[in-house]
Amino acid sequence: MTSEALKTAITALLPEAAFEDGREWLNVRIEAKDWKAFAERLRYQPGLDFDYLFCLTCVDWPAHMDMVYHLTSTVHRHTVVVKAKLEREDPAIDTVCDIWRTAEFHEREVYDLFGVRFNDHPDLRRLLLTDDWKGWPLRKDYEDPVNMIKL
Amino acid sequence: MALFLEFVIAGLLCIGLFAILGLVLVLMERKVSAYMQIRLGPNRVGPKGALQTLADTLKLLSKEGLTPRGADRFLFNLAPFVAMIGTMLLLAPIPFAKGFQLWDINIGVLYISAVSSLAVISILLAGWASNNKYSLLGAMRSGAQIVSYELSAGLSIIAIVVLTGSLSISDIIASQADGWWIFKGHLPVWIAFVTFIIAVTAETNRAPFDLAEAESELTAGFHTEYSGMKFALFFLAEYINIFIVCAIGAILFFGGWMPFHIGNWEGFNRIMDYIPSSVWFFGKTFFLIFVIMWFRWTFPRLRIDQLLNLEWKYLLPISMVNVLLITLVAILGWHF
Amino acid sequence: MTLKTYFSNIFSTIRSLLKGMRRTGYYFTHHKEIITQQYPEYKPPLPERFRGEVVMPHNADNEHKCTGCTACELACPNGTIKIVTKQEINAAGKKKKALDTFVYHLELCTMCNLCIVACPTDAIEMAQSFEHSVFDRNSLIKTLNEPGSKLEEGIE
Amino acid sequence: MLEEIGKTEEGDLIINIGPQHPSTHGVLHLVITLNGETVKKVEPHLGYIHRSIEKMSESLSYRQFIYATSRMDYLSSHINNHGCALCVEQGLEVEIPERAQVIRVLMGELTRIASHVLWWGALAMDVGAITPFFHAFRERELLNDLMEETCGARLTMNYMVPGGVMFDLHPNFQRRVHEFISMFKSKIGEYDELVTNNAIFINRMKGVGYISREDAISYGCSGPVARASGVSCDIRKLYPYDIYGKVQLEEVLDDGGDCYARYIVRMKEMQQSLSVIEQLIDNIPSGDHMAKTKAVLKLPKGEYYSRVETARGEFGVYIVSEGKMTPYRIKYRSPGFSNLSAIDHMARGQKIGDLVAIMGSLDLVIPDIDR
Repeated sequence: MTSEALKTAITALLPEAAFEDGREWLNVRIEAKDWKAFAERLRYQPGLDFDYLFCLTCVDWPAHMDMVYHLTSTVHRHTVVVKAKLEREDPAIDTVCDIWRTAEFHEREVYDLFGVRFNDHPDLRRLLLTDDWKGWPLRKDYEDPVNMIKL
Repeated sequence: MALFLEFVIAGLLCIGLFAILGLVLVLMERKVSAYMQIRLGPNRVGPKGALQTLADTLKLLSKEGLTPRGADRFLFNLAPFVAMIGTMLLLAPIPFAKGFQLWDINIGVLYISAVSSLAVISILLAGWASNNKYSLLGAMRSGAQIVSYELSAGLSIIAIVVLTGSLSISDIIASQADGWWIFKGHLPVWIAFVTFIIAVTAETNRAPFDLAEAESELTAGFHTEYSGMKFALFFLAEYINIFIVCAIGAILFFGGWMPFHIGNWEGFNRIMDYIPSSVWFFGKTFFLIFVIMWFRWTFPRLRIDQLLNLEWKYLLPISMVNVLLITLVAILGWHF
Repeated sequence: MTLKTYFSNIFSTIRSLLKGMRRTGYYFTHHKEIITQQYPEYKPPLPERFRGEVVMPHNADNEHKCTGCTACELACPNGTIKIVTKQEINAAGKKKKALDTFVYHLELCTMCNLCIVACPTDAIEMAQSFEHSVFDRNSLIKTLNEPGSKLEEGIE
Repeated sequence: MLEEIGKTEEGDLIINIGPQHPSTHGVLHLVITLNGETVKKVEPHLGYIHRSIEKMSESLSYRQFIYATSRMDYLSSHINNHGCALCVEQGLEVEIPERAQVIRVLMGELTRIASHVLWWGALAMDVGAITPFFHAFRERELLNDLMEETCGARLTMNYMVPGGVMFDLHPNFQRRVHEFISMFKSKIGEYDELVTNNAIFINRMKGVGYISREDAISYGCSGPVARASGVSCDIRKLYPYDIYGKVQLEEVLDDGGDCYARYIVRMKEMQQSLSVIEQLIDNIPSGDHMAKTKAVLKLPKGEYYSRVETARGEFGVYIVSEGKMTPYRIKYRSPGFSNLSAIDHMARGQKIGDLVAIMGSLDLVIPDIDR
């Protein structure tokens, strides 16, 4: 599917979805509360079949946080980037690890480094850092005088 | 008094032989593996690295022997000695040269198969007493493995016993004066020999059957927690065990110290006789040891279920049929 | 499993195993295939591009080419290089910035070559030495310009 | 079915495989639940060498951050650097000279062979054959030597920079690659004799660690792991970068889904890489090895994503730029991370020995997973 066709298909799915100009791929901005239902449609709706979640990450902006999901379809070879805006105070979004199994680890990593809570995640613990680590290192305001060396 | 002195001397010689054999075999293993792996192997200590294992022994002697907390102290410390004593007992009926045998017992073969099964007790003790899960798993694997492989090892020994008609080791060697069993016995003896080699490789926990240690799965298996001299005893016992099973293989199939004779070639036979019988014995034994080392440095390890499959589905049925064949050969006198 | 497949299994297994043994046996008997290099006695020649440490070449008159422009300091991702400059009065009587000390932290260096690429006057280069281990961490902090050295003529 | 196996009960043996264990190739920590010899559950614990390269990169310039990616997947450091360079070039919109493109692809394929050769030896060692490991190093050393001659380093290259490559090829390069090709072709038969055709090895690999096509996609597997389950995912083929679009390259697919399929896919991939090298080595165009770039690189405000095929799978670089000298956020999508997440699925119901074989067949490089 081309970007234009994807745009119409996604608008039909979720009229509130806003589109940003992506360089290579179609960027869709949605509300965090719509994510779970939207993801299910993206995955299972014939013609869309976004079955491959190849990148899941978060970006910390001064005023908010963005969850970024890179999805592609191994059937139709089209790609879409979905972004959801979160509050910086207590960010939370629904998990998608029952739709794409790879999300389980990626979401744990995002929780570990950004502190985003994933609702209904089966095993939301720190993944890379130790269990008693304080703070969320990849946030911009994170300070760690012991482990960060200022050059 | 004289008898007591004799005991002491024989005992000291045995221990001396143990130490020397251990050093030589470990060096041999390291050199063989190095050449197969296109490396040089130990080459710094002594001429061409000959003293490397001596240096390693000194290191092991000077290391602290740790006993992990929570281990059964008595059994933990007992296990390496059980391993050592088991192997030492096996040395008694082995003839190193013509007329050079500590104890010519008339049930020598039976004695060997009985005592060699003691080895598994030390492994089980070590695995259980270490209070370590890797050790326990290794010990359990080893138990299953040794108990199964003893069957086909025993059956292939029986093949030769049937041909000879005697359990005494000196009789078995004497029966090969006109030719070794491997040449006289046709195909059935060949089959018995192959099963024997496979079974004893498994019984001594050597690769590709080293599941009790399996360093890529269980780090070091039953001796994970051992260090220093206690570890060295296990290590030594393993190598002496290899030497003993290979010696038995040489006795049963290659005529022990018996020189190589061809029918009625008088001149040739006399030249062969001129080579000392101990050279014959050690030559054959070390050849078999080399073969077992060759296995280790070539093959990947089997999985535990494949290991048991190999024994119960292949080796055991084949060797049972083979014993039948051998009996037929012996009764009809088809061997030379 | 028929009897035929049972036996053909055994034979094909043994054949494949013997093939492997032939290969290791070949290497056991052919010692000239050994590839071990005995390190302290034999040191293989290193290619001229090998990146071992940063050095500053000096010519016979104890002159280097570093102008103290700090391009390398900025290019370094790890803060390996610290350049201290001084004010100097040149022949024409003009005040000019010049290199005082070029401090190089070998313990922080990752040999990424970015400083060499950044240098506009080719004052520093990579050396082929690689045996850097020392007992005292402080001896890894090096001053690259020799004492009493000065800038080569004609380098701006 | 797998859910059922995963149910734990009292009396299960819980064992730590790692962080220091001979077969985890680094500091991976797996907590496994056993019922006798059978694995019920595998739970990876990561982060023993987490260095937060992503956070570090946020304070480094666009030229500087690339060096750190060599230290992630150190066995395909060229390809990691390549991915980062491509991502920066996307933003700079520079045209890369063809010579540089060819050099990059050549280096990438040589790296892939070097990585797969090491994996071959390590896998054989995991299943208990130690000798192949040393034989593998014989070939890998040749590759390291010829890379050292051109790039100046053996492992952490930092050779690919935004705009091209750091140096031109060494004059000896072509000759030595030819030597390597003829040497490697004469030795690859030994690989089959020692390992591929070995009956014990085949038994250890066949039917072990099965993952279906659907699961491989769902777990985000990529590279040889996914291709062994029949997922077509070779970035070089699907989204060609540099001159991959112009070379003859076959995507190796297998539908076995088990360890043996993964083994065969990697063995065939080495042949494919060899053929790409043979196509290019005599046709390196002359010209510049680097495009002219500004002294200080600044990416226009926006987001950039580039992906390359490393020896382990799809490596993605996601850069968010605010138009400053340093990236605002960098995310590395490492192939090992997603491949590892499938290990629980693959190992359930298998034996401990199989778990080791599965780890070997996934070709895990721990710094790549922890970053």
